Order: sequence, then structure tokens, then C-alpha cells
Amino acid sequence: MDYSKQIQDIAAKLFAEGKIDVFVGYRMNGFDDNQVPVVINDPKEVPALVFTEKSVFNLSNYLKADHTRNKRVGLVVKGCDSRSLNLLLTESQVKRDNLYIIGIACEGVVDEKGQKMQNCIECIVPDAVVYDEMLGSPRGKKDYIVNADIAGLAVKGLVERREYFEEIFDNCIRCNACRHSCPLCYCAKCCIDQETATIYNGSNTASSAFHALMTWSLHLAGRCVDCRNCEKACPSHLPRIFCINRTRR
Amino acid sequence: MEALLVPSLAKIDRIIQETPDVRTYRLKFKDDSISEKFSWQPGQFVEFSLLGSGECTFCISSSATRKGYFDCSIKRAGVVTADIHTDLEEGDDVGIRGPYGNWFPLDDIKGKNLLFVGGGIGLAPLRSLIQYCIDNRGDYKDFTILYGARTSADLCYKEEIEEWKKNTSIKVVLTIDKPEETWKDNVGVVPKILEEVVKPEIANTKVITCGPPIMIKYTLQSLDRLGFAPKDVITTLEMKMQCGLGKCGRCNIGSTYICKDGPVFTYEQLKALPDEF
Amino acid sequence: MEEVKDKIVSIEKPELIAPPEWKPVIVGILCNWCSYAGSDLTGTSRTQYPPNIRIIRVPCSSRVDPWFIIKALQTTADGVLISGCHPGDCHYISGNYYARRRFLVTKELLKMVGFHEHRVQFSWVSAAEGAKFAQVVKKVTEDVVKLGPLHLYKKENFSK
Amino acid sequence: MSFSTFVTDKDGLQKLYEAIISKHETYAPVEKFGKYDYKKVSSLKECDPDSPIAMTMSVKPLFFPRASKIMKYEATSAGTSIHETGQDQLSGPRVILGVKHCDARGLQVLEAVNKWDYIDSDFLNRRANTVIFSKRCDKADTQCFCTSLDYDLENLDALDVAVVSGPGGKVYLQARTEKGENFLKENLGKESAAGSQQALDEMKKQYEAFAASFRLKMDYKDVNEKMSKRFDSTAYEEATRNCVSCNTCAFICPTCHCFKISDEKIKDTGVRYKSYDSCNNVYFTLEAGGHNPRPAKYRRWRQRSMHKFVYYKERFGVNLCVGCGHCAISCPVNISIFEVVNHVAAAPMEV
Repeated sequence: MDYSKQIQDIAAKLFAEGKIDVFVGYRMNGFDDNQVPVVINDPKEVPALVFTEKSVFNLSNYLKADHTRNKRVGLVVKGCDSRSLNLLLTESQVKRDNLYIIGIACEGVVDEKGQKMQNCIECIVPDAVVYDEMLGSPRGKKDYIVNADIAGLAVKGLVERREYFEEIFDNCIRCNACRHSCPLCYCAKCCIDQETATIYNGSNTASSAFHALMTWSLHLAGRCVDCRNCEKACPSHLPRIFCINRTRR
Repeated sequence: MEALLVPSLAKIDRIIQETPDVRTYRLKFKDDSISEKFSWQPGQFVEFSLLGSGECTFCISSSATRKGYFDCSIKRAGVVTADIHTDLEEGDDVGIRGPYGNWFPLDDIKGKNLLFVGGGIGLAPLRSLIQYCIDNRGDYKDFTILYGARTSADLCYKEEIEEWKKNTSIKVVLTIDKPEETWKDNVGVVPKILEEVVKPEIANTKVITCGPPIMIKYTLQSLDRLGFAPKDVITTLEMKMQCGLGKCGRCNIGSTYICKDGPVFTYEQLKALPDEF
Repeated sequence: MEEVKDKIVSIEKPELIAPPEWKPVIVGILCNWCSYAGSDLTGTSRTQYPPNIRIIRVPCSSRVDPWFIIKALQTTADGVLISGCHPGDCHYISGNYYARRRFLVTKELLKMVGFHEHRVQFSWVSAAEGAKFAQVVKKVTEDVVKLGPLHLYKKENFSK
Repeated sequence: MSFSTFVTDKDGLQKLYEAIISKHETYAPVEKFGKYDYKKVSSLKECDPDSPIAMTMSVKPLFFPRASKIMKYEATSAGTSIHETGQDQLSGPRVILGVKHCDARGLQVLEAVNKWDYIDSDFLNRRANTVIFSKRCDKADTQCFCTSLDYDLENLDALDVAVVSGPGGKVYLQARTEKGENFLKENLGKESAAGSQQALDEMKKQYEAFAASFRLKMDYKDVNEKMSKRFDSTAYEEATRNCVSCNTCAFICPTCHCFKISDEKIKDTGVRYKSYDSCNNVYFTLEAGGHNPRPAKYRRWRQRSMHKFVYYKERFGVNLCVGCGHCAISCPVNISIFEVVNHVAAAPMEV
């Protein structure tokens, strides 16, 4: 799965035709074979663009940033990214006319160790669902699989589950990276950042972590697209997808 | 460290409604021993906490020369100040930490002409110094107060201004932004009045100014035009602060901690700081 | 063995034992138009129900943000009861359908992170069902008594 | 004053660790979800003092907790009362095992801000009451750049005992402070021998091999000056365009010390907490009136990098950044402060 050349060509063409102001893609991070997202507004940087199975981060997250707001944006989306993009479109957060979307028929991405990501194994719709141009050959819808870990946890006893989650909330350092890297958390001011939220009020305790993660999960219930940006961003490596996935329907 | 952040309890002695959205709270410490130890210089601030809502930074708007109490003038702006306005009544308890920060350079201004330029709630920190100077009137020469607000209703400390007007040794100039029927004084923004009506003497004069950022900006420009040296212009800054101890890093501008090295700066010092306020 | 049986044990944290004088605290969040009126009827008709419930009135069951439930559980409550109009009877036409959907998700999530499912309960009580309200409260209280005190993710230092 | 060096082997070190754990309150890196965090341990099996640097959280929370209580209060109609939470209850020295050198340096750097003017006695007491056993890395991680900065990593005295692995399974224990010296003498078994000149040489060799393994090397000398000259540079905007403002960097940084004060209240009682905050947060400097001095992402980044490399040095004479690379490792989009600073320092001057 290497579409670097095609993406470079498309981006160069878009810039040349003046169709976009900003292009959001991936580039190599410069020291190993992992990639980082890049926001470019200069056609000169186009040759740095790449796309392989290491292109992990969900780029639709950048549509909520200042660099792309009210600008014409070209971006690359995989299956899961396109789902979150679709949600942003339905929730009127971005204008379709402003976007030029390069969809990827995704074959699954790999983590830093080279293993296929769990969410890619379980992905139902690996092809981009919204796009202007499609790269790769679409493979259609797959059957729904319940995440094995979640299924395993659900049959566990009450006390075991409680112990498991207590550990998660204890290890949470409350940096809110999950929220900020979630493409669907686009609120200008999050409800847990409101000064009037007296129950929460931002102190860094475990019960606050519980409160924040619960609220976050509930707000994403039924919306989460399983891109796992949150898990990638978490500095404590917490498997927070458990909270959300359970509430998917 | 945590012990330094614990406030002492003070009782609200009196609440004075200055304008529709500004109230002055007259506070007394509940513990007399704290009250005796608590002394401050004009320009310093305290951390005022409404237990349960949070802490806010307010300057002390009365002078230590008037003993037994201190005033904080609070404008309804954010969440905590809104809570303070709605929840607190006379006789209630609040937490006070302080005083923190530096103060107006009292030695430097001794024997000089003083020109106070205030706008809106910006008169509060100046009032502390004005009271101090009135109580030590002999140390200073000419004494001018230029005070402006958006409307006549937004003028703070109306009673006290009347007293100042009666005092023949003080020249008081009031102004509001737009004409009103009952208003007999000047009309116009502060910098304009400063140049056209007050026409201050440049030599041997210190200017002390405080007000909303936009007023400060134009006042500093017109003071420049009038020919004041930047070191003769003194102002006090506001930044979001939380600890007041030089630890929490919130009020950093460059390597300066506003809560320790400020809030009082001369225009000369301000110019040296990065443009981040 | 007899002694152990008498102890009040929290089901989520069996290692913690409550004092014998423990009484459950249940927060009841009731819709203004049906359940609150229903509880009123229970009172006026002098039907007795457990006094452990603390009632909060809201305009509609869809007003109940999951935050209310979380806040109640994190502070003093051992159980939460939410009650609204019967499906289709909502004063605001469709409010209680939203409430039902939101509530299902909340309950599922709370169950997942280790709360017993009986901690949070939902019921439909109309304004005419005073007896039913008493029954519901009785059932919830009995359930919560069985579960014991709640110790999960409590805000620190808040005594009951 | 020079301190002694002891030689032992892996078993000897294990025994020493076990002895310490059984005698003292000990903290060590404990693995959870693939990440190591310093936790209280009761046996050596639970923890791994050799944890990899990239996967280990900072030791800072043991000195400056993520959330600490300032006070409790009660406000009823009968009156208001405030209860201080008081100082930590200390029982003998506590020991931290496997601290990384950069991390220990972070604590030393933080002393400056906690010591000026108002003294943060809690932080200093915790520091004085702790014996830090370090573990010198054998190999640098891809994001580390500690050797490039302004401190002598080899002879760092921010820690009490340096543990350095030598050739052939040997382990060197070198005291770096008086506290460490006494502690070692008390706790070492008989089989460990005092180190000779050879030991020092081998430690030096290990350090040289370690220093050679760095990918990132910064030309540190005039970085401060270059950065202060380029305050208005557009380079900040260019280098941080893909930042998602997630605050992770500040929360895991061993030297970030900004905090916020927040109240939690239920009815008549409440607790006031002091907890971490991050300058990358939009609300960090937002004032009640709606004025925000740093609304844009690049301005917050400028504050962060200038604070690390310029302001703190101006004020306290030491560089705040210790080059541990944690921010880059944990960053979801791998922005390294190293790259940002280098990018700015290399940017053309604004006219």
C-alpha cells in the first residue's frame, strides 16, 4: 500500500490549479520509518508527502484547527478517517465544497512495532466512504466483529472490571490528549473546561479522570469511528477504546 | 508550598455598589493578629477567594494609611466575579491571601507633580495611591486626577470623587465617552481630554495610569506626543494569575513574573518586555 | 460465620465494610409532568415509601444529563433513580425517547466500568400512578441495600 | 570532595535493591499498559529499575504531585472554617530506584524556581528526604539530546547514587553526594569491593560509548541568543503547524512546573487542589474579560520553547529543558522541542 507518488501528483496538480490553499498529508519523520502528519501551504513542500501503511494519524483532526478553518483543504483519508470526516460533514463542522478528499481503499495500517493495528483487523468499512478521488481498489464492506478484548472484559465479574478500570483511571494523567486528538471533539470549549463545571473543575485527581473520561465516552457514544487516535496520543498508553467501543451500537 | 496557598478568612464589612457592574467590598480580617500583621503599599494585590468558586486577583483599592480595613473593587466579568456578585452579602466570609507584588515607587514620586490618568475600573489601583498621597499631601506638589468612563453611570467612587473635588489642592477632571443630557463635565475619550483640557506640565511630573488595554495604548501614545519621558510614566499590568508567588508560571512575560516583578511597571520597563500582553 | 453475614459489604469493593448504621442515599431525578406529580400523589394519598430517596425535579427526563448521574454517584449517592413519563406521553412530545436512548448508553457504560446495574435505575411513572411510585422507590431502595455502600471513584473527603 | 565507587555484579545489585526495598519506602518504575511509572513497590519483582527511557514517565510527580490538596474548608451558616492539609508525614528517607539522569537533572533545575522568594518547602523537603538511585542509560533513544545541553551528564550531582553497568556483567555504584555515600556504606553487602582507578576508567568508557550513540546533537552554545533575537520569527508557525495542542508535552515533562488552583465543592464543604496545567492550553492565559495574550498556537509554542531555553536561563541561570525527549516520544505527531528550537535558531533574522 504505497500511494506516495499518486498523492504527490494530485497535490501538485491541485496547488497548480489553485483549487486548494492547504494540503494535509503525511511525511516521514526524518529519523526512522514512522510518519508524522504535515500541513503544507506551499507547493514546494509537496515532494515530501508520502503514504504507506505507516500513515496512522487521522488527518480529519486537522479540519478543526485554525490553519484549515475557512480554507480550501486537500487531504488524504483512510477508511476510518473518512468516517469521521463524514460525521464532521453531517454535523456541519466543515463545508464539503471546501474540501478535496483523496480517499484510500485502506488495507490496514501498522503500529510502531510493525504489527497490524487491532482496529484495522476489525474494520468494517476499510474503503473511504466520502472522496473526490479514490486510490486503490475498493474491497467492500466486511462483517462486524466485536472487539475481542471488550467481549472478554464484558464477561468478567464486576469486581474484576472495577479493578481494571480503577487502574486505568489511576494511571490517567489528565492531559486531555485523547480529547484534543479526537477528530470528533470539535467543540470550541469543552464542557469539562467550563469554569461552571464545579463538580469537575480541572483538578488532576483520579475521580476527575473518571468524570472526564466518562463524559468524553458518553459524548462519543454512537459517534466513535474507531480510528484510535486517542490511544495513539495517550502518554500513559491507556486502552481507552474500551470505554467508547462499548457504547457503539 | 501548599501552606503558602492557604488563605486567611476575612469578613465583608460593607458592600458599596459603585456602578451597575462594579462593587467595592470592604474587608476586615476575622483574626485580629492577622489584621495587625497585614500591611500593604499602594499598588499591591491580594488573592481573593470565594470558597467553592475559586480565586481571583484583585488590587487593594484603599490605602494602608486608612487603618482597620481594606477595599477590593470587583467588576463582574468572569465566572468567579459573577459568583462573588451574586453570592456574597455583608457579613459573609471570604479567603484572602496576600499582599503580593510590588508597589508604586513612592520614593521616586516624592516632591513631584502627580498626574493620575484612570479609565473605568482602572481607577481602583490608583485610588490606593491617591488616598496615600492625600494623607501625605505635604510630600507632593500639584495634584491632578483625570478620570474617564464610558457613561456617567460607569464612574466608580462617585462619593469620593466629590470629596476630592471639594479639596482645593486637587484638580479633578472627569470625562465620559459620549454626551449625556445631565452631564456638565467634559465629553471625549481620555487621551483627547488629556491633550486638550488637562495640558499637563511636562517637567517634574510623574504620570500614573491604569485602565482598559485600549485606553492604556492610546494614552501612552498621547503621553509620548506630549513629551513625557517613558520612565516618568507608571502603569500597572493585569495578567491572569493564580498563585501570586512566582511559581505557577501563568503571568510570565519573558523572564518577568508579573506577580513578583510587577504589577507596577514604568513605560520604560514595559517597552523592554516582549509584546505579549 | 454469622458475624460476616451481618456485615454490610459493598458489592463492587468487598474489602470495604460499612458501619452498621449505614443507610443508603438514593437520588431521584423526576420529570415535572408525570413522575413528580406521581410522587406528589403518593404523598397526598398517604402511601408510605422508604425515606432514603432525595428528589430532584427536572422539567423533562431528557433534561437529565449523564453528568447528573455521574455527579450523584461521585459525591454522596449510593443509587440513582430516574423517572419520566411513559413512552409517548412526554409533555414535550419526544423528550423521554431521547432520555431513554441516552440512559441506555449511560447505564451500559457504568456497568462496563464496574458499577452494578442496579445502582442506576430507570422507570416510567405517570401522574396517576402514586402506588407505583411507592413500589418503584421501595424496589430501588431494597436493591441498593443489597448492593451496599458505593465506594467507586468518589470525590475525596466528602462525607455522607 | 570525591566520593567512593563500589563494584559489584548483577546479583549483588539485586540483593542491594531487595535490601533497600525491605528496609525503606521505595519507589521504582512499574510497568502498566507498556508504560513505566514510578510507584511504591514492596518487592523487586513488581518493578524494573532498568526500564527503557522512552517508555518511562518522569519522576517529577513524586516531588510535585499531579494533584495536591491545599486545604479543606467548610462553610455553613454557623461559620466558615479552613483546614490546612499540613506537611507530608515522613518516616525515614525514601528511595527511588532506576531514575534516569536527565530526570534527576530536572529535579535539580526545578529547585531554582522553588527556592526563589517564596520557598516551596514541600518540594525541597521531599528532595532532601529522598535518596535517588539512578540508572545510567547504555544507549540513547532516538529523541534524547541530553548530552547537548548545559550540564555535565557524566558527573551529575542531582542524584545520590549513580548505577552504571560495566563490561562483563559488572555494576558500578558511585556515590555522588554525601547522602548517597552514607547510604551506600550502610546498605552495601560485604562482597562489593571499593572501585579502583580501573573502575573509573571503565565508567568513562561506558559514558563515551553512550554519548556516541546520540542521534540528536544540538549546537547549544548560542541557542539562547539566537532564539531571543528571533522572537518574531515565522519559524515557530512553520515548525508547529501540525501540533494538535494536546498538552501531553507539558504533563509528562520533567521540568514543567506550571500549575492551576481549582476548587471542588459539594454543598457546604470543599477541597482546593493544586494541579498541573499546560501553557499549550488555550485557556491558560485567558482572562475573565476575554482578553488572551496568547491566542494562537505558535505563540503558545513560542512561550514554551522560549521558557525552556531562554527565560529560565535569564532568570535562574540554568536551562530548563533537560533534553530527555519525553515530549517528542509522547507527542501524537512527534513534534520535538529539539526540532522546533533548531528550526528557529536556524531561521533567517526578521528585518
